[in-house]
Parts: sequence; structure tokens; C-alpha cells
Amino acid sequence: MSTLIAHSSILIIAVTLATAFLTPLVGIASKRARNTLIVLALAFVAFLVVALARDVMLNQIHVYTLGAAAPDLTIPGGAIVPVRIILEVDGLSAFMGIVIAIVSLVAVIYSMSALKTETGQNGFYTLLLLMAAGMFGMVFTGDLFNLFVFLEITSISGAALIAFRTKFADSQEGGFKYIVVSAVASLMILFAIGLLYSQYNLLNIGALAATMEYTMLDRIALVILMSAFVMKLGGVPLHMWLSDTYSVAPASIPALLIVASQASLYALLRTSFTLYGVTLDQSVAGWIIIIVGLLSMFVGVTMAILQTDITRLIAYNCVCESGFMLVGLGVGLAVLADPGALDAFGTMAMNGAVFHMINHALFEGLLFLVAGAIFYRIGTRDLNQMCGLGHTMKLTSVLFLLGALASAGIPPFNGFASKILIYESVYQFNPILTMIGILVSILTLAVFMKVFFSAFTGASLPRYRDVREVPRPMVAAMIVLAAGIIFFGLFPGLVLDWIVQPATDALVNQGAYIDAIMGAVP
Amino acid sequence: MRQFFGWLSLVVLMVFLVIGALFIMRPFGEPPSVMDDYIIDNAQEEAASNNVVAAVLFDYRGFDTLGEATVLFAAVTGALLVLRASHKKEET
Amino acid sequence: MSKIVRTVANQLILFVVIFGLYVIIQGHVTPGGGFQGGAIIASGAVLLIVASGSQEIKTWLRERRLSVVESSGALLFILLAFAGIGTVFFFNFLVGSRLFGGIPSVGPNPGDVWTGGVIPLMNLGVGLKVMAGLSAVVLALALFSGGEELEE
Amino acid sequence: MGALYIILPLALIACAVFVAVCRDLLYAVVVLAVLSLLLAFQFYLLKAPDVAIAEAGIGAAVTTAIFIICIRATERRE
Repeated sequence: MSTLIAHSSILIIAVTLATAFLTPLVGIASKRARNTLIVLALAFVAFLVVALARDVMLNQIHVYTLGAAAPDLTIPGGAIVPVRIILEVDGLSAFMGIVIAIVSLVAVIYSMSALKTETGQNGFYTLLLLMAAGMFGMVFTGDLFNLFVFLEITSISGAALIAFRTKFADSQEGGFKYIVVSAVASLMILFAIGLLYSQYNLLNIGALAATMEYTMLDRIALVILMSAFVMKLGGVPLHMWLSDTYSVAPASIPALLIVASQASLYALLRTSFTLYGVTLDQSVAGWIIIIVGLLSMFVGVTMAILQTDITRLIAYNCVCESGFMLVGLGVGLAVLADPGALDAFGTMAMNGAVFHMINHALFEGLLFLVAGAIFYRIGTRDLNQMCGLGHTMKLTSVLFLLGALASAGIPPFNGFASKILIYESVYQFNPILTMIGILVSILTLAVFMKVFFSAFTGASLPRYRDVREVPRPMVAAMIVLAAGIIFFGLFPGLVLDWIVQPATDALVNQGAYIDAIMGAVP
Repeated sequence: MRQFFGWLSLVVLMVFLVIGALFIMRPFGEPPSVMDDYIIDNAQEEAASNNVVAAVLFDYRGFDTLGEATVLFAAVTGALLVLRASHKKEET
Repeated sequence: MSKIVRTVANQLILFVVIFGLYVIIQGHVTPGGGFQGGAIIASGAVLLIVASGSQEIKTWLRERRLSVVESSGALLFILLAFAGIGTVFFFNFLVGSRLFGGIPSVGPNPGDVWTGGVIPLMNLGVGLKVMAGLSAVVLALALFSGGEELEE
Repeated sequence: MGALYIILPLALIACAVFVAVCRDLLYAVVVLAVLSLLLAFQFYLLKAPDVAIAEAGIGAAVTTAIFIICIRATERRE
């Protein structure tokens, strides 16, 4: 068992990758064997993620040096800096790993039933696994160039998955948009990594952080990195691609794309908190992130009001919710250098934001799956054509209501638990931010109530009379997410203590991250 | 017109950043080679390969190569996937 | 395409493939490696597709077969990486063994193919993968954009 | 030999500008292939033969073929 945990961080990535490579081969032989293989592999990976997360949260940062004589030999004899690629899993990485494992498992189970009749399933599952592997790699790696490589894997497989339904012209357009945005962001990131490499001749994040001088060149690299990651996560000045791509993808893919954009948020946090950390002008960078977050909240919710396409509406809601996370984390970054303020409200704001990340993945994932279920049964995403679906799709409508209430931050659900933390702590930083947040939440509730009453209640239309509930695996996938929403809403303290608090501690504690790599040097 | 100015501002910003970075970068060929020196000195012994580039690609940074190979794999799978449906229509 | 082009291409493809294999196998001694060699062989396949038309190629070269080769190459690569997991993932476990186990002397030397540990094998995996992948994309595009011969 | 270090980058820039402004896509693709070859030579001069081989194989051969096939399926003129 201890050997398994010692190797678990690489096994998580490598098993997912190997399954992806195996999928086309097995898929030619037998469909059923392929599906079993994928589910088993992802379940094994989920088990490994939980075991690794438990180990990381209880003991210490998990380091794995690829290709060295021993996993913890970060710096070889005779060198003063790390030479090889090092995977480094701290609280935040383990937290993101849990999110990715849950959502990818749910997405696979949902797709198995939703895409039963489509052609090209081998390619679909291969890319889905590659995307999961890319996200795992992004959050587990401790190497800047490796982060870029896995970001590329995630983006390219994501773009192909968005364009999966080739019979619709708009899904090909969506895939093209996604790949253009990803290519621009990737090039910017590569350029910034090149700048840092030319400056320090290092690629390891911990080693770079230890030698960071914060010269003008580093500032340029920081600006480029931050704008590229904000572009990838869909923060407001650069959000235009998000609704066009999320709305056209097959139902389970937006759930994964949300996690992919959160992996970009993770990269943004790694850059600002760990890579630059104490050398940064915290209040300036913090306020930039806060302003991006505020804009996202505002633009997201106002654009959501105007939409008549259910998936586009949820996509704009995603922009709005990521604004909450950015505000919480921005407040945390702004007070990073001030221990008193950090204790008083900074840690709490970051707790709220990190907690909101997993909540966001759960409820937005659920909403997208519900929208996909509706599309599966009635073949349209247009809200004007939906009416009285609640009569025949009872469970689906209940699940939609649950996701909507959680997203609006109504008490017994998980959205409330994280939003209240953000409101309370941000109020001590700047009361106006809290007021804007509450206003945006109310608007979100209004938007979703409009959708709920127009689509699910009312007279049942004759053409939807024989619409039935979706198949069982799809319902099961949605119920898993719904159970998560209720559980996290009822026992927020448990979740906070077990996975959120270690993640926040890992963000604040830059020294521990560096020591895990450079500790061998006397 | 508005779009044009948007693109122009982006291009100007990028050019400014690139040119700015060029002027303050360390001189070409004079990097503080802490990592490179180790690899050049030890690659032949550790990775048993005369071509140091191959040693870096497959030994020191083998995981990156695996990743790049996966990028190509994803691109090929994606291209075949996107070209699938209409291709079938043509055949029948 | 004219008969001359087709004949010349059929003769030339042999040399292209041999050069590609050379670049792959000598990857750990001279400049080159899996990516480069695979790309060279794929460019040979492109030459064949352009010269004799995608319909004719389709009779014996299928995208599905190519994607099987591609997956096998990728699997070979990752399994070689897995094989080192007794120590660490990606550990070069063949150095000093009987298969590609020679260790070159430090400093400039003419080199020996029988060195490199897992590097030559990994090169082979990557080479298979890149060759099959790039040819599959070109073939799929050529078939997709109308199957008739190239007229230009 | 020294002049090569000046002529080659200038030729690269000229090719790149031509590709960007040319309205006939087929011409642009052919010039792009020339650019790739020059770039491969530049890499060789900068003592990166590995990258040069990759650039010549992928940039000059495969990419050009893919572009030409795509142009054939769509419009030749921009």
C-alpha cells in the first residue's frame, strides 16, 4: 500500500494516458470491453486520488522525481538545482485532483448512455480520457514546461470533443473557436516560460520561486502568464469564446470543460501565489484579480438574463460564478503580506473561493447534464420551445431546481456554504464587494427561476406528451452530483476541515512548496 | 472598426512586450547555465547516449516527450473524429 | 498525376523510408530521433498519396490500420516508461544490461548504436506513432476533400 | 559565412511578410514551405540539427501537403 501511494501521483496520470492509448485498440474488438475498461480504469484512478489526497492532507507534500534513482531525489548529486521533471502534489493539487476524478467519472457514465447511438465513440472516449489525463497532469506537475504540455493536451482534446457532433455546423465552429483561443493562450504561456527560462535557466516552479528576483522581465512574464490563464478560464475581458463553445458540446463535455477552466484557475493561483508569491506587489495583483472577478460577475449575470438558449444561459452563469472565486482569491492575494488581515479575513476568503471551486464544478456540472438530458429527449435547446416538461420528466426538473438553487446560493445547498464565507470575509475587506456579490446572487436566482417556470411548469404541450425520463445511467450520473451538492451543503464544516483548509494552507505557505524541492540543499 | 482597434491594441501590446523583453534579456549565449551544465556533463554517463538532445528528450525530460507525443495523438484522434461523419456519408 | 511522377515517387519512397528508419534508429547517437524520423517517413507517405491519388492508396492503406499502429507506438512508449517503475517511472532501467546497455565514454567519440538503454526503443515507439499519426491525418484529409486525383 | 547570418533572417522576414499579405493562398503555402526550409537551415546554423530535421520534415513536407489539400477542398483565393 505504501509503495502504491509513493507512486500514486504518476500512476494517476499514466494509467489514464495508457487507458486512452488502449481504448482505440480495445474498441475495435468489442464495445462492451472498452466501456468496462474505461470505467474500471477511472474508478481505480479515483481510488488512487483519494488515497493520495488523504496522504497529502495528513502527512506532507508529495514529491515524485521522474526517472531519478529514487522518487524523492529531487536534486541529483553534483547539481544545485532540480534537473528532472518533478511532480509535486500539495493540498491544492490534491483538492483539484478530487474534483477532476469525480467529474470525469460522472461524465463517462453519463456519456455511455447519452451517446449510445452516435458514431465515432472510440475517438470520443479516447479524447475524454486524454482530457482527464491532461487535467491531472496540469494540477500535479511541479514543472512549468510540463504544465504547458498538459495544458496543450487538455485544450486540443477539448476542442475535438466540442466539435464531436459534426452534423451541427455550430459545434464545429465552437471547436474551432476553442482551438484558436487555446492556441493564442498556449503561445503566450510558452513565450513567458521562455522568458523565465532565459533568465534563470530553470523550469521547476519551486526552484524558480526560490531564485525569483522580480525584475522587469519577470513582470512581463507575469503579465503574459496571468492574461493567458485568465483567457483560458474565461474571465471577463476574454470571455467571448466561452458561451459559444460550452453550448454546442455534447452534454457531458461542458462539465469537463468547467473543470478544465478550473485547472487554468489553478495554474493562475500557482503562478501568483507560489511562483511569484512574496516577491509580487500583492495589492496591485490582488486588485487586478478582484476587478476581473467583479466584471465577470456582472457581465456573466447580465448576459445570462438575455439568453434564450438554455446551455448558453448556463455558460454565462459559469462566467458569473468564476467571478466569485476570483474575487475571493483576489482578496486573499491582496492581503497575503499582512498576517493580521490574513488571519482576520484573508484565509477565510480563500477558503470560500476554494470551496466554491468544487461546488461550482458540482452544480454547474449538474445543470449542464440536465440541459443535456432535455436535449436528449426533445432535441432542442431553445427555451421558447420548452413548456411543461416537469409533468413527464419529474426527476430531471427536481435536479435542475436543485442545481439552480445551489448556484444562486440558497441555504441548504453547497453554493450557500461557500458564498457566505466569501461574503463575510470580503465584507471586512471592502463592503461594496459583498453588496455586489449579493446583488449578483439575487439576479442569478431570478434568471434560473425564469428558466424553471418557463421550461418545466405550465401546461404540458401535446408534442412533448410522450417524452419520457432519460435512461438510468444518465439519471444515476446526475444523482451522484446532486448528492454531492446536498452533502456539501449540509456538512460544510467537514469538507472545509478535510480538503479545503489544507488547500488554502498550501496556497499561503509558499516556503513549504519550495522546501519540498530545494530541501536537500543545505 | 471597433474590432480593428481591438486587434490593433492587442498587436501593439504584444509587440511592445516582445521588444521590451528583448532589450532586457540576458545577452544571447550567456545564460546562467546551472541546469544545462549538469546535463551536458552527465548525460553521456547517466543516460548512456551520445546525443545529449536525445538524452534530454527521453531521459531527463521524458515525461514532456510523452506529453508532446500525446498532443500529437490527441490532434490526430480529434482530426479523424471531426472528419468522420461527412466522410461516411460520401462513401455510401 | 502523370506516369513519370508516379514512377519516380514509387522509386523514391524506398529511399525516404530507409532514411527515416536510419534517423529513428540512430537517434541516440546522431541528431535525429523518433519525431524527426517519423515525420520523414510520413512525408514519404504524403508523397505517395499526392502522386498516386488517395483512392488508389485507400485500397491498401486504411486510416483504421494507421490508427492501430499509432496506438501501438504510444503504448510501447508508455509501457517502456512503466517498466522502470520498480525504481521510478521513466527510469532508464536498461543501462548496463544486455539490450542496448553499452555506456559511451565521456567526451567526443564516434558513438555506438548499442548504447542508450531504453532511448532507442522509445525512439522506435515515438517513430511509429508520429509516422502513423501524420500519414493518417493527411490520408483522412485527402479522402475528405474529395477522393479524386490531384489535378494541379 | 558571416553574411549568411544577416541574409537568412532577412529572407525569413521577407517570406513571412509575403505569406501574410498574399491573396492567393496557393502561392502563400508554397512560400511557407520555402520559409520552413530556410528556417531549418537557420536552425542548423544555430547548432540545433535535431530541430532542423524536424522542421524540414514537418514544416516543409507534411504541413504543406495538409494546407494544399485543404485549399483544394475550399477556395484558392482569399
